[in-house]
Amino acid sequence: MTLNESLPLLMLASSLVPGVVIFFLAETRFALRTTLNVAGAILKLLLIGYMLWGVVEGQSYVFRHTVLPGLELVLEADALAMLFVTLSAALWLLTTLYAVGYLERSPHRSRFFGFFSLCVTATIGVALAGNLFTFFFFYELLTLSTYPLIVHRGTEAAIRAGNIYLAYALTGGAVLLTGVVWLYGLLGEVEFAYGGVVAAMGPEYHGQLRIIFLLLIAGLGVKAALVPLHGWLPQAMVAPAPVSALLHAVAVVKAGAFGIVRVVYEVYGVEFAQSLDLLTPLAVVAAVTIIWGSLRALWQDDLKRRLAYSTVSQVAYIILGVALFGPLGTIGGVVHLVHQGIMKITLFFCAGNYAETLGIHKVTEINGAGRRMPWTSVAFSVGAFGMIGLPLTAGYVSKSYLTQGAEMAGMAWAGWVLTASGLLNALYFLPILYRLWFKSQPQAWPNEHILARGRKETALLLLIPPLVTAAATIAAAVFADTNWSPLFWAKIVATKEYLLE
Amino acid sequence: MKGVLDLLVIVLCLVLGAALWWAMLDLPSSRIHLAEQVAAKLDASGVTHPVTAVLLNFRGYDTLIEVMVLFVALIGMLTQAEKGSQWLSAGYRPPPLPAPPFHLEVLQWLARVLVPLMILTAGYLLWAGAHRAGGAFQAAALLAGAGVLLNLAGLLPAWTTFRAGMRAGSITGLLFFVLAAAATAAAPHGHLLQYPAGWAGMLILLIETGLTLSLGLILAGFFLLLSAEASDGSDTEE
Amino acid sequence: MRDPAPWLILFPLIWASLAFLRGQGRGGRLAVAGLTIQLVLAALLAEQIASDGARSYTVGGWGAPLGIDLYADGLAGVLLLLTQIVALPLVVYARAYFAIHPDGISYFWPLTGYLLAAMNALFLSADIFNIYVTLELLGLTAVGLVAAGGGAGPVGAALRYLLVTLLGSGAFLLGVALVYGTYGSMSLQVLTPLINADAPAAVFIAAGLMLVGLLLKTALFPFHFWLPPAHGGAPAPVSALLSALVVKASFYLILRLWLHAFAPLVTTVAAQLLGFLGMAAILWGSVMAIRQTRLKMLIAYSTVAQVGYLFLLFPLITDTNPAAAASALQGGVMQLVAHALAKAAMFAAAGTIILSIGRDDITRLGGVSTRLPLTLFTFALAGLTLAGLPPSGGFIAKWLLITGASGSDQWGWVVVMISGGLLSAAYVCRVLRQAFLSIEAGTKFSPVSRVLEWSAFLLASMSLLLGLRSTEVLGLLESE
Amino acid sequence: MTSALIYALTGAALFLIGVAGLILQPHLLRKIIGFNIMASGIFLVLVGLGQREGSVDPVSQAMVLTGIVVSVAATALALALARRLLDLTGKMRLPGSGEGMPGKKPDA
Repeated sequence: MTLNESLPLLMLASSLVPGVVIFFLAETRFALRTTLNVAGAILKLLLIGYMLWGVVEGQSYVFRHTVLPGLELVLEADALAMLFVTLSAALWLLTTLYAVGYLERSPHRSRFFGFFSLCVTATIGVALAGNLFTFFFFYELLTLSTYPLIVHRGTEAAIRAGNIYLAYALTGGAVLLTGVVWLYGLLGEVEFAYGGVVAAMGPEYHGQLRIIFLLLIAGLGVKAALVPLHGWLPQAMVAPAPVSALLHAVAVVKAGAFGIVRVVYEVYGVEFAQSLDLLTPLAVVAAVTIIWGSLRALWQDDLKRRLAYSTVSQVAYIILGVALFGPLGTIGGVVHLVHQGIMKITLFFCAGNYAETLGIHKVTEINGAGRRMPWTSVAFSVGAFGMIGLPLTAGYVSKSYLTQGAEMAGMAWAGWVLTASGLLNALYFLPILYRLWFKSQPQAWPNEHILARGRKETALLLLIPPLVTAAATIAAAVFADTNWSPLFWAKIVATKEYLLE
Repeated sequence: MKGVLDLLVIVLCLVLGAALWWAMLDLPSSRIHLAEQVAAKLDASGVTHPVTAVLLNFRGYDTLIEVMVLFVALIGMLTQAEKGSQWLSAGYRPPPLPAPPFHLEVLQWLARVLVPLMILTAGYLLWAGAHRAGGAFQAAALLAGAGVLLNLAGLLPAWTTFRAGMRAGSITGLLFFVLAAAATAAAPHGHLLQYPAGWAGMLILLIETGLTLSLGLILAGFFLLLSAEASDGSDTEE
Repeated sequence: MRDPAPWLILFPLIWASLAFLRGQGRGGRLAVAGLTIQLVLAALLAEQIASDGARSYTVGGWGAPLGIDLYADGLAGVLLLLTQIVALPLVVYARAYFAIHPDGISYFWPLTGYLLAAMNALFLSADIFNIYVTLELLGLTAVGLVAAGGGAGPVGAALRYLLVTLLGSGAFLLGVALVYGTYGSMSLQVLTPLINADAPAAVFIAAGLMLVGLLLKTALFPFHFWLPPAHGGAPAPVSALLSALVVKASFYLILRLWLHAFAPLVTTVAAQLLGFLGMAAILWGSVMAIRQTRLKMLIAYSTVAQVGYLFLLFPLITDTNPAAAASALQGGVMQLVAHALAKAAMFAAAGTIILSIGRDDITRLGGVSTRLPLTLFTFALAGLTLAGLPPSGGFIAKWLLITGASGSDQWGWVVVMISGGLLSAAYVCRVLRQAFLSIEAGTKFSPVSRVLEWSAFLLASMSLLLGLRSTEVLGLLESE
Repeated sequence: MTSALIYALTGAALFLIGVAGLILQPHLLRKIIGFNIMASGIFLVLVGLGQREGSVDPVSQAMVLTGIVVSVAATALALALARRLLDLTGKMRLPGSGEGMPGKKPDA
């Protein structure tokens, strides 16, 4: 096995091995566990750095393992995969640090971090999957490794949320499996390729291909929380904050959206999908999801629940971008995959900080928290501005590409949807910011766990991650034109998907 | 519901019966006549009686497994009998057996006369099996019958367990069979239960002797372990 | 050894007899040693089959039809290897189990030895009367193992099981009698061309009788009624052996007869009927599993459901295109292997839980996730295989079966398989859900030996790794 | 039709009588007797068909001997279990619903 073949495998191992070891560590081995976690995350980032450089240089990183005659597990690091991998790995490091601080002194940390690492492994697998079978393989693995994290607290509510999640995700998986097997039956092998692989099928198969597309999108739409398949996501907010971060930004929702990107671009091929009239319905579903999620977010008093509905809406931006025929829409959708992750994880980190530090869970309890926790609140504000799409934030970049994409695709109505959604975002985020900064503090916080000491408003490990991601939110916009921005990568991806090279 | 199911079973049985009769009456003559092959190979089998030849040589492997079936049934019974006092745990008392219609001493005298004769006959049957009807199973059945007779006459108490000696007795014959089979399989160019030329008759007699003793004990065990329940109460015959 | 085949039968017979000589509760070490040797032998045989193709062995040197032949092809090789692989961790588990729970042991060791001898003999047999004798040996040992548990429940279940198994082997033997009466031979090799050439009505009836007899023993719906009390009521190591292996033995015979000797008698209607019964088993078994209140009964009903999957392969291999049939057959065998490993692990894990908390009540499992994490993890991994989720062997099995179904345009079976997987996930989740709750007041977790936890975990992880190494299994299966 | 075939036909009838008894009779002893009738029927078929052309067939006779031994063993085990059940429950019946009632939830 050459180095280039083993690198994708090493990517998996850098989180799988620490995860497995952590399972068998005693609860008290705090230092070793944290070292393993962080070392794994850093190693993964180093590997990614090397591979990013390699991908730009035109190296190919492919690992193949024959599962059955004619059926292979393929791990391949292409541009799109690297984009997702980088996002996941970077956010994994931050989330791990955050989780170490967040779960301090709580029970079953070995179990938690073990599954946490498995979950990231599965996400990396989803990202690197080189064919539909491999994608499905890791996609289901992701479902299974997330379940123990959602039920982690062992309360009735957590277990109910876990079961709802599992019911949705497994049913989605079953639908997806049907589509995948069907497609394999038609093609023999469904390896991802720029421009798609099914276009060669004769017109007599077009009916079947439409049904398969529906099955695939429905299966993936569950994780991507497309309306009406989004029911599990708001329920799952009972999980600890690092898990919410994982669900909303790093792994689960992203895996669904990423899968839709792969299916549209690299299985069907965007032009073939357009010729089958599949993109417009997809755009309509995305648009409905965007509006519906935003509307529902308006009425939520629970902070994390509001953020969850916001995710429903924001992830659909990615789908909308995919469904807008034309490279600009693609760039907008793909780059939003990264931007939404960075922004939403900031918000969830902050929500976790409010809950952990002051016991704040509701929007109505947040009055004046800005003065008690200025740094957290700054980060939160940046995230919120990004979601609304204000200039100098990552959200602005993706939105502008999406809007242009809508015009180019001749779907001006999509532009209106985006504008409306921006307004709705402002409507449900600005009141929070107003309460944060301009309302006076209450007599006592609901449940103050961590007392302020000098300028330290909360534990350092809780504070640094949201500040880093908030900074990244701004950086992604300010340095959008450099060679290392997500936008640059999104452009590379779009170039390849439209076979413009 | 129960009635309907019962009726269904009966109807199915009748249909199957009709089908079986029809099929059997319509049977063509068979292509292969194993009896001829048995006769042709009888000389090489080491015995002269064809049924014994089939049982202990041509299809000796079936017999090997079959004696294991008997033995496993005995173990199954032992798992129950050796629960000891739990036999009557639920307080259930079987109704007392009716008194024998004749005086027990007569039965005992008869048993004392018959049992040696039965053992002798068993020996004869074992030896005769090589060339006419008879063999280990018949001999063992006779031995077990002797045990049953002794028990009924009150001369042999019922068994509640198999102690080490009885365990050894009941397994030795079978184990000898298994080891003989292993030896034939281990022999160079040998196959499982392929007796070396010239040794077949001798080996079969040895195996049958071992089987007779062990199977006698096992078959007797079938009766004597079961009869323990009935007499486990306050009966003085114990 | 040139020919491992007869030794696979002789070895367990010898160590079981020695274990009996040593008396009640003795012989655990003999079993572990004997099984280790058997595992090596099975691996050797599998190696020979893989390199040189199917092997025949003439018992007594006579040859069929006068004598009895042993025959080991790829399918037999897979099952022999599977049996020893599953049984070895289970006997290690059983030693630890009965060390804590000694009054249930009785003659567990000799019976297990005879059980394995019967299984190995059955897989190797190529003579229908000999198959009947091995079936009886298998049935009586299994009944003995269930009954050894004592108590009215297990004894009643054992007796019901005994009567069913006797009825089943009776039907089988009548079939044998009819076949022998028609052709004058019992050797499968001799019979195959004869049946191909001409099959009078009696042979069809015989095949039907044998099939029904074997279905009874395999516990296919609606003949499953005896299975849950027998498997659910026995001690955990016994449940594991029975559910993982014993029901597979009779299924193996159905498959073997269906594919070879009786292939000319097979009709599409019969295949579809078996498929429908399999579907009913999946649905009924799963729903009943979801409704159970006792952990081991849930697992036993899960066996009823999982057995149903095996029968879905018949409509897929009968009168369909060769590619779909090959895929379905591979899927069926993978399902058999994956289920054996997973179900053994699951019963073993349940046994550990029951030993530790002293009860079997699904609604009162709170705290298991914190006190017995490895055991719960084992249970969950086994559950993955049952639900057919990646990366387990069950997933590969389901993938192959679904490919077979879609390849032969029988989409109805796809729906059945996929919804069956979801139902399995539902009943596995019911257990996990309870286990994640906090400890109920008054529950005492007594410590259990690590051997119990790790041997079960080994089985579960094998069922998982099977998903990544299935080419080896399928390669062995394909050796003709 | 030879006389041997009459044995086989009788055997088939006995088999079915035995099967019906085994399934339908609730009393355990009768079930066990039903099993024995069934087994005898099979043996008659085996010998009868084997010798239906008039010649003596040692192979089918040997198989019947084997079958008889197996059925003796099974009967002994069944009797032992039945007696044990009688001792434990005071009834000569299978606990629960009885055979042929598929899927009835067995009592714990």
